[in-house]
Amino acid sequence: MFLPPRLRVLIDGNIIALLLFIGFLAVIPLSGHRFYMYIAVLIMIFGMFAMGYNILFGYAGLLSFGHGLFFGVGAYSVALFTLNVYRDPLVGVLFSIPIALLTSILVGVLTLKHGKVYFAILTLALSMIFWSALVKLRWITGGTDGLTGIPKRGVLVDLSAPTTFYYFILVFFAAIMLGLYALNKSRYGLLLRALGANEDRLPFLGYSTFTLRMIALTVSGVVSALAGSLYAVFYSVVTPDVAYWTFGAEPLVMSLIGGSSYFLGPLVGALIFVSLTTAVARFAEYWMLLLGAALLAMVLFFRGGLLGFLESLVGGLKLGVYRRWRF
Amino acid sequence: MDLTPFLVQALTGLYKGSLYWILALGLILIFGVVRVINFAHAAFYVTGSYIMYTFYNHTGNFIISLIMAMVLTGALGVALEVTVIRRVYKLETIYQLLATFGIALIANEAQKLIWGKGVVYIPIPETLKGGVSVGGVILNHYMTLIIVAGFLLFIATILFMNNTVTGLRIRAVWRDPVMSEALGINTKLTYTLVFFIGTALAGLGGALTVPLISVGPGLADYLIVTAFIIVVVAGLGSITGAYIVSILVGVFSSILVLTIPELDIVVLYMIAALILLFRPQGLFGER
Amino acid sequence: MSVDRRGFIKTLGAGVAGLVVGAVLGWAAKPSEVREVTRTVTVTAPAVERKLPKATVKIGVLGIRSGLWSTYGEFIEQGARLAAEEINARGGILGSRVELAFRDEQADVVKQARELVDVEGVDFIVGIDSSGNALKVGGIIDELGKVLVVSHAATHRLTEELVFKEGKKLIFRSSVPVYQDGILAAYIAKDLPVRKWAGINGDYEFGRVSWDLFTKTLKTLRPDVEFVVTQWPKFGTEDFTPFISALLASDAEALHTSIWAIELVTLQRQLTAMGGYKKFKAVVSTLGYSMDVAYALGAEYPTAELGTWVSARYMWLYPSTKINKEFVDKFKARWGKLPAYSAETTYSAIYMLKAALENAVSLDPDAVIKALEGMVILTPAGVRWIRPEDHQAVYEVPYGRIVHKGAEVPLLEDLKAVPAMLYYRHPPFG
Amino acid sequence: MEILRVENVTKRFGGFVAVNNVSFTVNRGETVAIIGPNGAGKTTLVNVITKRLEPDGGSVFFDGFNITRLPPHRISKLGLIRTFQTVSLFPTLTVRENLALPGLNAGTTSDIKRIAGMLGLEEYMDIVVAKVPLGVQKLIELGMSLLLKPKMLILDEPVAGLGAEDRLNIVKVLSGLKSSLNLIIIEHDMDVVFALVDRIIVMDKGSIIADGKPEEVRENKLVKEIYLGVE
Repeated sequence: MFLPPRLRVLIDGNIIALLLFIGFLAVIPLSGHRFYMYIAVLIMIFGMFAMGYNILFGYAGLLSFGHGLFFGVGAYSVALFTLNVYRDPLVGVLFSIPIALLTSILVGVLTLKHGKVYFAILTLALSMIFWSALVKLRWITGGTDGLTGIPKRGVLVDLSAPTTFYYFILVFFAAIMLGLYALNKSRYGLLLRALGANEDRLPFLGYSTFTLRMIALTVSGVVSALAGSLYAVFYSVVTPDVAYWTFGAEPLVMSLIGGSSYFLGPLVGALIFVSLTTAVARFAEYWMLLLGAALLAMVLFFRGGLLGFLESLVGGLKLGVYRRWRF
Repeated sequence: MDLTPFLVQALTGLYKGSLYWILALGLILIFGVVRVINFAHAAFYVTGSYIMYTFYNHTGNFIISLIMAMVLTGALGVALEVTVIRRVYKLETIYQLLATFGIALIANEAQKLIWGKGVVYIPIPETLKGGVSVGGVILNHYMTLIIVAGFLLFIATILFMNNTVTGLRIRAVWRDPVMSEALGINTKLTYTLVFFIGTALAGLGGALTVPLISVGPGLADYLIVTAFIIVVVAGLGSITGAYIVSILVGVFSSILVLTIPELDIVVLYMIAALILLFRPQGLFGER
Repeated sequence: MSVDRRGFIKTLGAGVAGLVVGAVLGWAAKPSEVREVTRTVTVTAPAVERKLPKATVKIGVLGIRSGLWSTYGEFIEQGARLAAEEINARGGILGSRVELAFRDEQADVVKQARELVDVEGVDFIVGIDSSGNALKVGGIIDELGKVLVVSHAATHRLTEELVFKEGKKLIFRSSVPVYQDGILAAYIAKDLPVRKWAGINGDYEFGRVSWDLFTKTLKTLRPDVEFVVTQWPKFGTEDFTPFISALLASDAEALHTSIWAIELVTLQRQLTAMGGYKKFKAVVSTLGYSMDVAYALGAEYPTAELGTWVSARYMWLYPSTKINKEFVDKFKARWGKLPAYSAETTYSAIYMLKAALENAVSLDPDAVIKALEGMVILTPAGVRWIRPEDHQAVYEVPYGRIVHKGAEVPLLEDLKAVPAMLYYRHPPFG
Repeated sequence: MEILRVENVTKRFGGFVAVNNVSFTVNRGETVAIIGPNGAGKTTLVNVITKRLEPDGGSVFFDGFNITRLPPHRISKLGLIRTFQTVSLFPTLTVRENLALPGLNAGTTSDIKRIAGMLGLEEYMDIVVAKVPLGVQKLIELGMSLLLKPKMLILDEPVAGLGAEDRLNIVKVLSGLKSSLNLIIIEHDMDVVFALVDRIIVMDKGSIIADGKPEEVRENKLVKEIYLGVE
């Protein structure tokens, strides 16, 4: 290729696949099929959530059971902001970013000082506090029933037309994906991967693991919260379910399905997860049975996720391998 | 100030705590020895309930049904250990979680196929129908039975672990599986045994509660969260700690219901989180 | 929210039309007369070439089909199937066959609703158990562009806010909302010789609103009452013992609860075991005669000294009309059990749609809405009037006192009915 | 002129005293070996100096700073760098990425090229570390440390587990470095030690039992008895 070396380093299979996927998403509305648009929006939102999650899990090697907290913080801050302060979805979504940043730092200060096992337990505990607060502080959060009426049409932007909303989400999706790709290619990307590979060694190279973990948690938390805030605008309803730990475990499952050691693994996982749950839910009654069987099959036979499986078929697939995660 | 209501709340809390304890004991044994966090524990619990219901409807005998529920649930646990769980021992924890979570989903649906979607329960045994009245609240004999059973189970577990060869073997594997294997302990067999004990305990818990709690598919999903919190707050690996914390959580949450009903679970989770922030290894755990 | 005395007078005034309807068609009317009326409803359209543009009318059915509450999805399915089978056996709707598509509302209800409309191509949606889910689907109903008849979810916000205030005209409801659990429960409570009430209701909107309406209405009707203790167990509580002992620690004489399904079964049994029925002289259990509960408790259904007063959104033994008797018999023959309330409300929802289609002779949503608004239709639960302003089906369901007569389920005595127009809230819902 | 001063450092594990009240000073330009039998406390001492372990008592000064309370990454930034007895690299990253990690703080691409050339790592650059031989991994470990531009480098058994050829290679590299930085080497291989160092500190049971020039230590009776004798 006739590219300057600096640029050539930036180009690999991931970015090509990503750009093709974004291009594909951009033409979906042309089909005029609203259900596919709906599924695509879900894939984008959960794709962001899972990719954000995997910064912590796949890169930095930290297992969080509390990512529902960040998603929920995003969703509730956009809800509370648009309903009480300024009625505009775009401003609301942007407002959720500083809130998520503060939350991430607070969570980091509380959880990152101890080991990995304690991180998993502490994030779970914090997210359960947040969840129970959402359930119990009814006068602010609406309790179990949540908050309704989050506007799609606001003072500044009007997203009420499905296609407009679709492209609104797509812009955020593309920006976040490209941002994460740039991070992946930057020195911080390398450091975060090193953190996951051998965190004990890094201090002796002059790096503070606490700072690096904090960076990973902040990026992860903000991206997850952004996904949550878009989700809230999408449904115009938000309930405490999004902060429950089972919801927070979904991006983990997605990352593993796609392959948590691959840059695009979580996105592929989100794609599969959303499609699979849509498909098996048609069997109305017993879709949970099928989901359980699928999970079991994955654990027993496809542990590298789909991308790992593909790589074992087609050796040397240059998708950027990270380490496999270990407790 | 009349303290009777608090006493009453404490007593009902004692009963709830004993229930948590039976669940937590199975969890902690399996986690400690087999080193698998068993997400399907709640599914075994409900299975125990259903088996109890079926046997009681056929035999009408409470004791026989209880034993059958324990043994059959344990047997199911062993069957699962041999076919699936054994294959995930060597894997990263996260895959173990997913595997047991998958099993839980399958089990919930299977229960729906076998026992239907309706609510089932059995009556409280005739001899235990009465109760002791404390400040206008009747502490049912059956609830007392569960408190006593929980305490006896605690004593029995401690005695078993400290005074029998099998108990010693289990403790050895708990401490150091590699060293135990080197010393000639059959760890594989120990794992299966512990899985049997753990799931049989879940079955016992499920069976014991059918006279008081109504059973439906996927019932214990909520109960299990509390049991997990107890195990973590107590510290992974402390049996005595798990008993104490179970009882404390039962009593404390019960008193919260009386005093600040608006915020009961928030306060409970806050305290759990605070404990973990300052002692991440749990109250009784070793770092 | 409050229902004061003046509000009642206004209510009475506003409800005159309804009362007239009730008087003419009322639940006591003889079956033959009533059938005549329904005929007049359906024959208003011209008789020439009355056919729908499609050979099949497809109806999407949403209900809870997984987890602890999956019985409720089953009830909805049973009612829907029975209605569709009957209609098809009699030649369908204007010659078009009725086809059903079922989805689990627990698997992301919005996704399921969209899939029903965009992929399955349904013409209508019925069902929905959870209030939260009803509000979620209601929120996007204009995008879906299909008529939705909710047949279980009880939140007043669906009809009062979404339909009446926000003008989402595609939403209808065939089942009685939370008025039954709050306002009517208070009418029952006012006649009981007790002063001090306790409450245990779910910590979610339905439970909160039930208790709120109950206390406010009862305070107006009986200023001497006191509400001494309230407990709010969260949704999915498997064990009520700490809540019960907290209730029993008070000096309350009677208990109000809108807890339902499996939770209610546990609540009743634990209440009995802990001496609740020695303490409380009366218990008002707003969904106590839901069939899953009646079957599960059976002969053990506890009865308080002054009665365990129960209701539901339809009860198989009321009214004693021919159409209801036939429905109960057919239902039992088809499913082997007495019909649960959401089976009837879904069954009637489909008959409401049938009547509307026969009137409109079109699948166009606007035409169907027009035909549904103000419709008066005889259903197993009695005469339903679809109130045009909020699209709420107005009909009455009584409360009754649990008695044991050795039947397969406990029976009810002292049925107390209050005219629907009296205890439903009315536009503009001040 | 001193660069490192260790004062009365003690480290206990439960009841076991691994390092017992150890004090010594290293001057600029000195190359020092710490020897002693297994379990003598050598690695623990290094771990305490670099703060991989918290000391139970005593202080450590490096380049004029009291580093006793500093976290490990700050100590590294001061230029006190160490390697590990069992290779501690980033196994899923390539050799190039491993070498780039220190560079993000101190070095540049040309540094990496130079060091890789010096250590003969060029042919491995794009291979994942987990897949290169142990000898090469030891070299990478060394290369990584050098890229941090250390003022002092503590090497914990740099040639343990290596074949003769690899040993020779590393000794060659190390003797080339002697002039430009302070080295502390923990090593069992006496040939390596005598080939490289100006001074030997002998430890046993957590204490220093001898400290001096190689020839002096070689003649020390106590040392012969408990250490060289055992060998």
